[in-house]
Amino acid sequence: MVDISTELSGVKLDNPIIPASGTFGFGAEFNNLYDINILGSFSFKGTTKEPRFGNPTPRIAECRDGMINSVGLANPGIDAVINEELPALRDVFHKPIIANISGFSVDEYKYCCERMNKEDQVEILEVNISCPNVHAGGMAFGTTPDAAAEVTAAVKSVTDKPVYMKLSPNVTSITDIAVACEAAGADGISLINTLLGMRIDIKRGRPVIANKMGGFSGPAIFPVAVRMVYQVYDAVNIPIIGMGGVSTAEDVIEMMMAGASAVEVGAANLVDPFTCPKIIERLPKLCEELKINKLTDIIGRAHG
Amino acid sequence: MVDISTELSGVKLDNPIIPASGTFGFGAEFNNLYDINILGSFSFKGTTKEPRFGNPTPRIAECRDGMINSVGLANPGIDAVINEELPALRDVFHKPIIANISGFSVDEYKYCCERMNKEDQVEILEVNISCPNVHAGGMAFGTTPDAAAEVTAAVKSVTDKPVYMKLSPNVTSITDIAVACEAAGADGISLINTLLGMRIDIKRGRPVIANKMGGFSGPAIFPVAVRMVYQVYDAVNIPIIGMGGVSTAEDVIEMMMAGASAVEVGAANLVDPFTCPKIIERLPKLCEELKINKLTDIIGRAHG
Amino acid sequence: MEEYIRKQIDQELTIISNEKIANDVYRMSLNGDTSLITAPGQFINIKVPGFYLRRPISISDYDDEGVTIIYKVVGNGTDALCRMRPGDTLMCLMGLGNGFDVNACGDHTLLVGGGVGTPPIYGLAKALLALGKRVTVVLGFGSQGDVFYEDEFKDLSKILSGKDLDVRVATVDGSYGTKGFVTDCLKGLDDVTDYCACGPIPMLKALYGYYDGKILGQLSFEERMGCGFGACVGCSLNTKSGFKKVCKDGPIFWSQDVIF
Amino acid sequence: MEEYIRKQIDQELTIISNEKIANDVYRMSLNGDTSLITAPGQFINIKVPGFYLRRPISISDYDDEGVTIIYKVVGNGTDALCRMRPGDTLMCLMGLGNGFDVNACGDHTLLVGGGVGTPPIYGLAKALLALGKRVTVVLGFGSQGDVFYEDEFKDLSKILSGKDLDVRVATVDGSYGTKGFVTDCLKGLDDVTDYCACGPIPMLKALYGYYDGKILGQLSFEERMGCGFGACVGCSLNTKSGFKKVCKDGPIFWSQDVIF
Repeated sequence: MVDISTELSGVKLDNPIIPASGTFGFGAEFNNLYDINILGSFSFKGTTKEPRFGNPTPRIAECRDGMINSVGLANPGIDAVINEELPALRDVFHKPIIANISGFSVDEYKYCCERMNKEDQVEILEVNISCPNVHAGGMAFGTTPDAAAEVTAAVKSVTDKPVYMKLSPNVTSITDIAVACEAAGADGISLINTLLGMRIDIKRGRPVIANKMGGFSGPAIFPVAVRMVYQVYDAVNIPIIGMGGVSTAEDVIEMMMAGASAVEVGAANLVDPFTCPKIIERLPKLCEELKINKLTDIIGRAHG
Repeated sequence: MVDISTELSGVKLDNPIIPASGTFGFGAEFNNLYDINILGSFSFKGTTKEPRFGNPTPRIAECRDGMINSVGLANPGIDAVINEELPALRDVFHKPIIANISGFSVDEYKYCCERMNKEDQVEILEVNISCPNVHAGGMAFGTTPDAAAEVTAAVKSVTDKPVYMKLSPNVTSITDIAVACEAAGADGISLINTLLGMRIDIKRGRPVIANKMGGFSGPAIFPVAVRMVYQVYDAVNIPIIGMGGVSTAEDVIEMMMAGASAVEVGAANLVDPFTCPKIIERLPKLCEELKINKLTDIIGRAHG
Repeated sequence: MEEYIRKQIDQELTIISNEKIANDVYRMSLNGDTSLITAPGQFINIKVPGFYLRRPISISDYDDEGVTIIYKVVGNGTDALCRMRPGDTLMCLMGLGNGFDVNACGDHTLLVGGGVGTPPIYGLAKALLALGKRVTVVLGFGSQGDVFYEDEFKDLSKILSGKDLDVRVATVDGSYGTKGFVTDCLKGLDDVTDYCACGPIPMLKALYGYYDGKILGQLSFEERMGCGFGACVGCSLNTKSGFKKVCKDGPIFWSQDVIF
Repeated sequence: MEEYIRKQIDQELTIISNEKIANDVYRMSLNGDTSLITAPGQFINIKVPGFYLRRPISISDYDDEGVTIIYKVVGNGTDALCRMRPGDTLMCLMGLGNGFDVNACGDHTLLVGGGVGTPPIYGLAKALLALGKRVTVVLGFGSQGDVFYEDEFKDLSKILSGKDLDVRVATVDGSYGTKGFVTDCLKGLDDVTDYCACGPIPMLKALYGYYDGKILGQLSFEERMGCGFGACVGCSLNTKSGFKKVCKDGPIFWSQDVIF
């Protein structure tokens, strides 16, 4: 019997599969389709202090083996999330929840993390300092070690829950940012967020999406994600949630061998809403084929 | 009759299609397959002062819609290139040649560019400051504006041919690097080189390629390339050679609308050796469909 | 895996026919499980082999055996779709969106289709006629070569109620029917109680302006979608009652909710 | 486009059969233009639908009508290949690599195949026997379930020369033939003039050591390839006569050139 459970900073997960923030809403749509309690955890829609419509539409573009979104942190705001979404979720979901938090100032990050700290079912805070969609927003924090450390230290001061900093891949040195977050007290690192990408509609001669550029995700970016998880595993001593184009059980194994303790599944949920159940079903069988008895044994194995 | 000719710093090209350095050798293999004089130009295998075997094998890995290479600047060295490859090429190729130069020190860049300056058929120097494959090599120059500018100024001092700096996409701000190159005298910018990527063989639990990481190319990276060409077009006033996953005539149009004056085709040559002839054949028809009379009219069109 | 699954919306459908019916416009009939379709105006989200995102296409007609869709070739994905052949299969997310509320329709509903907004209007007309309701159909196209389904609408009338259905067609260039827009075809329809429309935003806006709040309409919107089932929030619409997801809260919105 | 094209190496082949012949090992016959194949030991580079890079597979046998390849399922690409069916088509770059030099073979050539290195040895044996040359065949496999083509080699002899061909088989675990490696099967072969081998590097190295420069060999190498026709320099080999491309200068190298 293969043991596919894992752990993030003391939080036990039945399996490493976590739908990524922004691809799973607050769970309701997917809970109509399957019992979401089969998941290891899930990271809910990136939440900000105020409600946000997000960027103008169109805000989706297709790519070869991927997509670009410029949703721009559309969310109902932290009041509605705490008062409406989390109670509804509590009724149907009995596994640990990861709260994904975004902000446009250090104070806003602090405010939201302090509020989330009081929510019992939230076991991990995932702090997004990398969303490339908002002009005045997240991008800046994730692109320098100092700003990343400042956000980390600020949110750590207001919560006793584990804090995972979610990093942008659009940087020269991902390890510099990760090391700065660790030094500032981060309990873990989530990576990668989307690559900044763009498509042009050649019939119109204009960018496909209204905001011109957006976050590029999907299987196309997987090799970049594996590389960065591998590099960060070498650079820090805190756990990593790996993500970026993961679509199959094989991808999950590859990401864990690179150094991830758990794995988020993003864009794949959108094109096949049953991606996560399929991976969870396949994972024990794949482990048997690969002679893996305990999944956590393979974390970082490729560093050999 | 559609005019698909274009121009790079006064060098006229019959069409914008240029096989990218490292995917076309010195032309001989492809000249056996088709008359390479149909090309706009081509950028030959990255040349260094000394002959190089490159990195240990295996040095190729497959990705979804792309590949990773860690060839590591394998080349016969500048003496053999000048004494053997270029004379052989001269016999069969009568279009402008782009000399792709790599180096491990500013002096080595200077040395190679000075030598190439004397080669008549070489009309443009493409200076690679971005190859991510060599531990001690190119990477460093392409990742800071100062180092990029230093190489630019050095090679400009020894040649009167147009100098195109080939940039790495593995940076926080591609525009900072491009602007520094322009300020240091670059005549044009080539981008993007490969993204740094990695794959792990889950059966062995080890990186697929001997050197662990390598340069990720192919259609998967196209949206990142389009984004960076678009950004750099806004930031500089010198011509851009756009590249990164270009495989079809539609991709060429998209790259030019983003801001490219000509387009390099890389990995696609490896999986379909007839990619460039197919694009050149299709391009005038596609222009007609899109009501484009003169291809240069669309350069940067997406900036509106 | 069955024990976790609550609603298997991803169904394999088999292509029965796929034929051109107007300029760049194709009709495809597919066989398969249609039990998740609950109302006209819903759509299916099709995985076209070789493309990452699915293609949302509105349902024109359906019965227990399968669905009919009508789509326009607008890019590589729909181009690949039009090259598929009978016997090929497609994975489709079934029964997406809210659909038109047929029970909310009044005594004489104006049904308006613009271009490839026409197909869901066909299914809606069929449903309303089956309920014994009176409808008038107005279709708008660019030019004669773009026109489709005028005869199919007329045939509906014969089959379902035995008397002629009033079907009016406008073309922008006047090459067929009334020259102009759908709003140029509304003469003599003073007893219309409400309207249902699917087509380009300018058409919806013109209708909204024409009726100026005097009667209510159900308007079907289009937007570039990521998932089609409410997960990605890619296709948002700001309405008078808040931010809505076109794919899940819509694609049909009440006219008094829409901000033009 | 024809006027630019000098050598159309990218040919469409049609699968005639695709059958399992040993553990994870399949034989596929393909119909198509084989005019670019010039020697045994060459390979074709196959575009498997859904995969970016082609799969280089050595040619086991060919005639004017088509080629036979034998391949092992080692990953997703070859797994997809083994699921393809008669009638399906594959784009293949034809006639790649140098192949074995049959004219350089002596009076009694030892032919050695290790695992899926065996297929090109079959084509080579056929070519040498057709030239009236004497050969002895030694095949090495892991275990009994991995063994293939022993009978096909024996049949070659009957067809071509009417007398028995000496075919020896070793398995590492001893479950079939001689227990051990190919080098454990060389007794009584003192008059061998030269050898040709394809298989894992340790096998090639063992043969090289066994003959210790006394006789020369043609050794076929494998390496992960990008293009298969010499463009990308992905599959380099450092030899005594310089850096070589396995795909273009090889895959066959003379033993005295190889650096082990």
